[in-house]
Amino acid sequence: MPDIKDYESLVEIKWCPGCGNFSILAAMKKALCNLGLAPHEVLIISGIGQAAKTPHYLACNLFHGLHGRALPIATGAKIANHNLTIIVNSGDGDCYGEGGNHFINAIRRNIDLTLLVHNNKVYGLTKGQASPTSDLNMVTRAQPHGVMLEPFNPLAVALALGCGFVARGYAGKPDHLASLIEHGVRHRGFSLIDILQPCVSFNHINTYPWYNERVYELERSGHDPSDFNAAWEQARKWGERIPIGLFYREDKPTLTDRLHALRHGPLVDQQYVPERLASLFSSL
Amino acid sequence: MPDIKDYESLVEIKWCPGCGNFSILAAMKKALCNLGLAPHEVLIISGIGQAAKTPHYLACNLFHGLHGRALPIATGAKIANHNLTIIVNSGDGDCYGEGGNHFINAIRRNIDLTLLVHNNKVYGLTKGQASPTSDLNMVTRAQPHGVMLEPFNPLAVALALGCGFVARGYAGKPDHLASLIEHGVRHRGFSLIDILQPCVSFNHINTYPWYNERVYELERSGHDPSDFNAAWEQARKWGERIPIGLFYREDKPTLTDRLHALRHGPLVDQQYVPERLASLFSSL
Amino acid sequence: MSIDITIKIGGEAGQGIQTVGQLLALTCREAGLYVFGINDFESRIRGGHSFFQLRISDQQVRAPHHVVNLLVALDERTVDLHRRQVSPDGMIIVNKKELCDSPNMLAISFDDLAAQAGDPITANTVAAGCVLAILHAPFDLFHQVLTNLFSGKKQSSLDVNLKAGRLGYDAAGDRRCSAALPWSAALQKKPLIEGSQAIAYGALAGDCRFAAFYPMSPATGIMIHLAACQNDFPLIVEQAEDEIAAANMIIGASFAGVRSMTATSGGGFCLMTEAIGLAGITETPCVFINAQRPGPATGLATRTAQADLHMVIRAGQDDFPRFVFAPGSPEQAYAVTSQALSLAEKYQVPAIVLVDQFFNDSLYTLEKAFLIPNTIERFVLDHASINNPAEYKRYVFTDSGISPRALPCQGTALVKYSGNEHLENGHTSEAPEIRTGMVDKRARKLIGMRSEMQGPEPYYADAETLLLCWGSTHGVVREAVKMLRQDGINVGSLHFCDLWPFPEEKVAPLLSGEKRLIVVEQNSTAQFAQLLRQQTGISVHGAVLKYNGRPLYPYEIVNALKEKEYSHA
Amino acid sequence: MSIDITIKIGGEAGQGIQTVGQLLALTCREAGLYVFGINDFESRIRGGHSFFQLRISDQQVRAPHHVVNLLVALDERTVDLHRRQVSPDGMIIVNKKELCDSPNMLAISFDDLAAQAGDPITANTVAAGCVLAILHAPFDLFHQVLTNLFSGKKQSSLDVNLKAGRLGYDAAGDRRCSAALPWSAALQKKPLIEGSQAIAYGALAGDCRFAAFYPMSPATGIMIHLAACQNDFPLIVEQAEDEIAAANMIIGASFAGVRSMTATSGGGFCLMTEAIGLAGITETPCVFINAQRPGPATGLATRTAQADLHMVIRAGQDDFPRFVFAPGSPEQAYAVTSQALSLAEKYQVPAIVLVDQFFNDSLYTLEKAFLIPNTIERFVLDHASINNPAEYKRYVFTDSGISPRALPCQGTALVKYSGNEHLENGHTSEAPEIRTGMVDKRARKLIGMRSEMQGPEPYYADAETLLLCWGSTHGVVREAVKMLRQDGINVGSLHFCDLWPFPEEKVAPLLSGEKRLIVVEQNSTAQFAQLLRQQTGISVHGAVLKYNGRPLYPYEIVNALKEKEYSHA
Ligand SMILES: Cc1ncc(C[n+]2csc(CCOP(=O)(O)OP(=O)(O)O)c2C)c(N)n1
Ligand SMILES: Cc1ncc(C[n+]2csc(CCOP(=O)(O)OP(=O)(O)O)c2C)c(N)n1
Ligand code: SF4
Ligand code: SF4
Ligand SMILES: [Mg+2]
Ligand SMILES: [Mg+2]
Repeated sequence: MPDIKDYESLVEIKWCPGCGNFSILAAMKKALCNLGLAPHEVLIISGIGQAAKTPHYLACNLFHGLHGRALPIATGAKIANHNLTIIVNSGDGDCYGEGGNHFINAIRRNIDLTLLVHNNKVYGLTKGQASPTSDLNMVTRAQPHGVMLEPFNPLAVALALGCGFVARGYAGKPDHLASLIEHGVRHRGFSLIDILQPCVSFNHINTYPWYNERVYELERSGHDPSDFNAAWEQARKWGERIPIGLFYREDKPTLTDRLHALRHGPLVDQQYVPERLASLFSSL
Repeated sequence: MPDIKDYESLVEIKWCPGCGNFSILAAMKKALCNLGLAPHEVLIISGIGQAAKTPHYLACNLFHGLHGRALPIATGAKIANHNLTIIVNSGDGDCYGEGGNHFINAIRRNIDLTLLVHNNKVYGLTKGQASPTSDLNMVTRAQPHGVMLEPFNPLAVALALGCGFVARGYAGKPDHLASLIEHGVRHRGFSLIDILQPCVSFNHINTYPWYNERVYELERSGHDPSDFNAAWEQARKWGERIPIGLFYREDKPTLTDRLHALRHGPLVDQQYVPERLASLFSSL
Repeated sequence: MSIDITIKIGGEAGQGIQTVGQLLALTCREAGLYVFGINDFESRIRGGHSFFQLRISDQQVRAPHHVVNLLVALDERTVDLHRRQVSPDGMIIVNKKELCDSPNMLAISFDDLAAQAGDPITANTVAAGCVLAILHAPFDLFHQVLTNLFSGKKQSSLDVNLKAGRLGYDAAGDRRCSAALPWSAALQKKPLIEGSQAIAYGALAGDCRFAAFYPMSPATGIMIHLAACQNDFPLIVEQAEDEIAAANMIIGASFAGVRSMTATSGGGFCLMTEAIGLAGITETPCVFINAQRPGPATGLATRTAQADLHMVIRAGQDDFPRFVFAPGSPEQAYAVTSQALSLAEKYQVPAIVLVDQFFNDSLYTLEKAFLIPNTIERFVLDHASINNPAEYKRYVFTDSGISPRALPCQGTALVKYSGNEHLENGHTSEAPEIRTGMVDKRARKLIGMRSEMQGPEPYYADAETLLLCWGSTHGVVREAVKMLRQDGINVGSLHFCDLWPFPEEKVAPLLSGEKRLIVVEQNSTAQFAQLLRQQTGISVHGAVLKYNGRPLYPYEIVNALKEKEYSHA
Repeated sequence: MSIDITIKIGGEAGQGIQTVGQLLALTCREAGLYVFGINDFESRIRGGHSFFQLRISDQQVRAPHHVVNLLVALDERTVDLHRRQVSPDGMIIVNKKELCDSPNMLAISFDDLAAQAGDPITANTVAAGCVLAILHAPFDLFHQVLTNLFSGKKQSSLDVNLKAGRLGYDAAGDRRCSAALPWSAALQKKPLIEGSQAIAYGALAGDCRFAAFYPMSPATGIMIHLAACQNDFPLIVEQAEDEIAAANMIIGASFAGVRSMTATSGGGFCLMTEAIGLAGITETPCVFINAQRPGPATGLATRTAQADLHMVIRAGQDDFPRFVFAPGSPEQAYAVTSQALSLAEKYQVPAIVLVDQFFNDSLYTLEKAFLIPNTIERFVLDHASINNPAEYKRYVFTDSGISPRALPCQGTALVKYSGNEHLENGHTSEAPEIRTGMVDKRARKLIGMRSEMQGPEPYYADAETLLLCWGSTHGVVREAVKMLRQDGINVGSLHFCDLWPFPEEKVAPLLSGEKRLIVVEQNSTAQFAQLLRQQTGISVHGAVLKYNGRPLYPYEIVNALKEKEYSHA
């Protein structure tokens, strides 16, 4: 059984003191330990942003790629070796902004990985512009007249796309979050965990106190995660009361379940057989 | 009152005989006439694909741009001159595939235009690969083992994104479609009209007879387009019975309503005033 | 060249022009003849005008010919558009009597005969049969082709096609074209292959296991050919939501340990450029095929060009090593694609292969089957051989610039890739000396990489005038050189396949002396001439440039050289 | 240079280093002094290490200096990292007694004094006050600066800041730095401006009305400066969902009639390249600012580089005309941005402006306010002047290559743009002669475009050795030339701003004769040297290259020249 200490990284953490990312990191470590995974059995893939720095801050295999493109990297890696346990750390800008099209299609592929979106409702690393999830009318230096776009509701969109694991965590409830992550990793298929993450430097609206007043756990409110309609109803709630927890769960075949060539084992482990080319060429 | 003849174009139409696009084109012309718009008052913007050839086939101002990018072109044009009446012709690949991220964000902006997606559930112009709306298991030369991705449901996603005009037309019902287009153009805000369009060359599943057996008009089934929940329920229907018509309609401020600088009229009509720079520089 | 016949089959898209061409080509294959076919079509699915042009010879042919010996017109427009190219002793077959207005025309209603055979769909078989008769081919050979084609299918399909073929064959009566081809069943049939297919097979020979793509002409064919191999190879071909996803997917797959590639055309390549930089800085091997077409933007979707040379060399911000190849034949495309996968892995860099619509959509006869590698040399570090896994550093500084590359989750060593500038261990660093160190480390690979590059392929390279070409025009330029030399003009050529890192030392000696250098390119600004001057300081004296989207013909080069109708580059 | 003082303020991100620097710069402005400030920071929001380095002089300064006269350390790390750069007669102010270990150090607890003043947030005001005292500045000037700064704000804020400033000022006691600056209230204050601000204002002077962007360092500042102007100008700044959207939005806006632009950095620029081609073939004017940083991929997000030169010249498949400019000063950036908008419109082409982190994030004193154009010359066709609107053709063939451009829905003429190759009327065409015609039409613009290009700016251009530079290093290279000449070395420089179409005829004459040519660039492969050879055949003799992400200093060039420590390019 691995220990939290095994997940220690010596890299200096470059987040602001008080940032919600710290508890997400802690929750990840806890979940990984509970899952009995050793660091070398875990692959963490990220885009670019504050959230995307996460894999450097725990022991793991990692690919820290481009802004917005973590999911395609993860998709390629999973197809190449479907034995990999992949977690993706992304930000609201990274995943729902620049990476919006990949978010849609990773869900459509039902590629088996766990997506953690550190949703601070702001572009943190680039100093506080609005993100797709920023509240309407939020004023920033880039949006001096306030945000004019309807906020992106990742849970509702994920449900509309047929996502089989739709959850919301909150950095202020790291144990609850750890358990969601654990379930997400266990779930065979694409698992979305959108995480409410206070950004102490740039988001002065959606703060810890603001969330603390509002969040409630679906697990304690009799919600049935196999009930799609109930999930949809909960997913559309935002404001005075904000639900967190597992909204929806459904088992479906994953992309790697469906791919024919993987029936013989992971692509990376299969053999090159020159005779196959010979028989192909004989038909020319 | 303009006449259908005014909308005639001398350009040779490059669609296959029997293609569903012909009735979409006819419906557009009819709707524009009914709206009392002359060709020079209409701007049609398209991406790349069979659908995107449409603007050449009627008289209008047009911008035929890049695959997937019609909506950002339209957004820029509308901001520059919000008096423009803009229609976008796009394909399911163009709009929901390559352009997926712009689809999301044009809805979030509630930019005032009418989007017609010629949804033939296939990549027509590139010869029949699966599109985001292709049915699961559909076999093509690019998908010899069948489509493995969950089909994209544009109406459900649009509803999840808060779209204020969500409709589905059918090329087999051009009058019904014309009326939807008319309403779409009249609607202040982003209007999505997904159009079921048989592709006689590459889609041998979703054919005219297939649709004729299945479609029913919401207008005739007591559906209330102001009822969001009912819209959601209808939007998730697909298979034995397929609803067409106006699913949902809601008025909300558009992006150009919200933009401060447009209070003084269209950007394109405003004046350059050197004194403004002088006063800006005086603060340095 | 003893025998050299060109047949052009024209008509609307959807009329099955390519099927006719395919049947003819297969019959030639049966007889051990060489063919070269080009495909011309519009960006539409039905209607309009398209043609397939097949050149047949008893020697290897690798260029289209501008004189048509036999024109098969499936519609009137074909007659109008192409009759002027028909040689004085050539013939025109039309499908309607009304179109016949000269003695060299023969009217045969393919549709009627097809109906007579029992299935209107066999009109193309009728047409092929008719052409073969005119070409003096014995029906036996065609019979054999049809039998092969329909083996495993319903007997009735074969029967109706045999009947249709025969009807067409007989309909030719005693009309024969002047040159007789040496038709006799060959002992060894030479393989027939499309350009795009050669690339797909090269990918398999390079052990490519993952290909991601977004459809785009003229690259799609490569992926369609690959997709068809998914049953028999450890291979997955994934259609991505866009080119950005495709590019990043192949990087992810390569990171996880399988060789991977993508194929696209210019506009899609643009969208991949950021990812190419990611492959560069993360040192992830992967192969990008750019099948060129005229641009910018959508340009001419189904036409040909060679105008992305500089773009692919410079794609992605900042400097990082990459390979760029531009093969000139199916053999070279096969070898280079396979080699690109291998070299990309060896040097842990992106490799780009430049082809174009002309190459991808052309049909070639191969002298012999492609060579099949017995084994694949992998350039991957086995975790078992890592002494101290806890100390493993993905980007350790080395003299060669190449750091041993372990795969993630295959052992206890942690494997860390980063697209930010990084330390040897893969963690982000902004330290100035690390930055310089890593840029230099990556750049050091260029020494080894350059040593892998072949110089240009010479052809009468000691001639006074040298034609410099690259990519798909290899065969066209060679034929032009032959023609010019036959006319007593002292000309030779150099064909460049390995373009980046540019092999200066192998190039400069070939260009020294009092030579007249003329580039032959399918772009409007003589891109190769610019590259050559940039890398060697050598200026060329002229440029034969064709950029109307159509393939280059040998005679165009010959004329340009004779008339000195080339622009000063 | 009579007075030349460099102050470096270092500490963690979030400690307000820039505020201290800003207060000092404003006080210098009050006294009519010149400043030049550079910003060094990591890709993080809090912690780590960053600094602001302000050079103050009584003459124009446009380069950073490597010797620090006064180091203000807001943390211990600053002392460790920078004390070696402090001049023998320099001073170090630290914020903790414990850090004092040498006589040139002075410990002042800014926090304590701020608390004493009544608000911990005023620590930066304390620090500025202290520095100003040491620099011999009269408190009056600082008083004035604070008063201006807090005008319109709460009186209590002003009061507490004044108190804090005074406490800091007094805390310096009698410690003074050796060189006295000529402090006296200036009659005419010279404007202070950031590089990114100069671009934003240039955009306004070019009548830019629409800017779309996706945040990316170091380009975001330009858009933030523009966004702040939305109340006072007919201007909309839209944050797009990605760079692809931003690029296409500005094309759409320009098509509809307003001048438009975007700004990004390398990775974002990659994503825009397909759209640049769209602007090229649709002939839609628009301006792309690429603020360079080290790459590839994410590289070093907050550092500087000049390594995208070839990429921007070649971005987008196939050939099409474009402008590329790389200004060397805020004055030039202002003029060039405005001009880019105008020339883009005149020639209906995309224009690219290359800047970098060093330029964008630096603080400059201007000699005088920027020139303001009285009117904007538009290059748009009025519908009223179209004789036969039904016959209007967007892409009519002309000698200049420029076709009169009407705006959509502004009259009865139909305006049709296409990213496919097209006829004069904008409808798609695949005809070969149309293709050649349209490529040639677009290429003809290059004649006019080239005539607009300025040759390089010479500085002792008849010297034996010429330093060739481009973009932001203008001031740095000039200062190096001055220093070298003072040491009796016969050197001059040429600064290139107008880079594409490359003004060969204006360049070649300046480089002829027996000159030693050395490029000075912030990239690892001497990109400009490559471009020069490509365009003129001229090879340079050496290259001073710095690519560690940090700004170039004059002394580095001087040393390289003296020690001949430059690579052979
Ligand atoms: C192609 C590209 N565009 C833009 C950027 C600049 N960029 C870096 S991080 C970021 C946004 C970060 O926001 P988010 O994803 O919400 O992460 P956070 O920092 O808030 O955790 C942006 C726009 C980039 N690196 N690459
Ligand atoms: C960047 C880019 N990628 C790919 C293409 C090739 N392409 C042209 S049309 C098309 C798909 C067309 O499908 P859809 O949008 O559904 O339109 P349809 O032809 O079915 O109407 C593609 C992939 C392109 N032109 N540009
Ligand atoms: S800027 Fe916000 S998200 Fe980023 S580290 Fe700081 S608090 Fe966290
Ligand atoms: S391919 Fe399909 S969509 Fe395209 S024109 Fe033909 S029938 Fe219509
Ligand atoms: Mg965020
Ligand atoms: Mg389609």
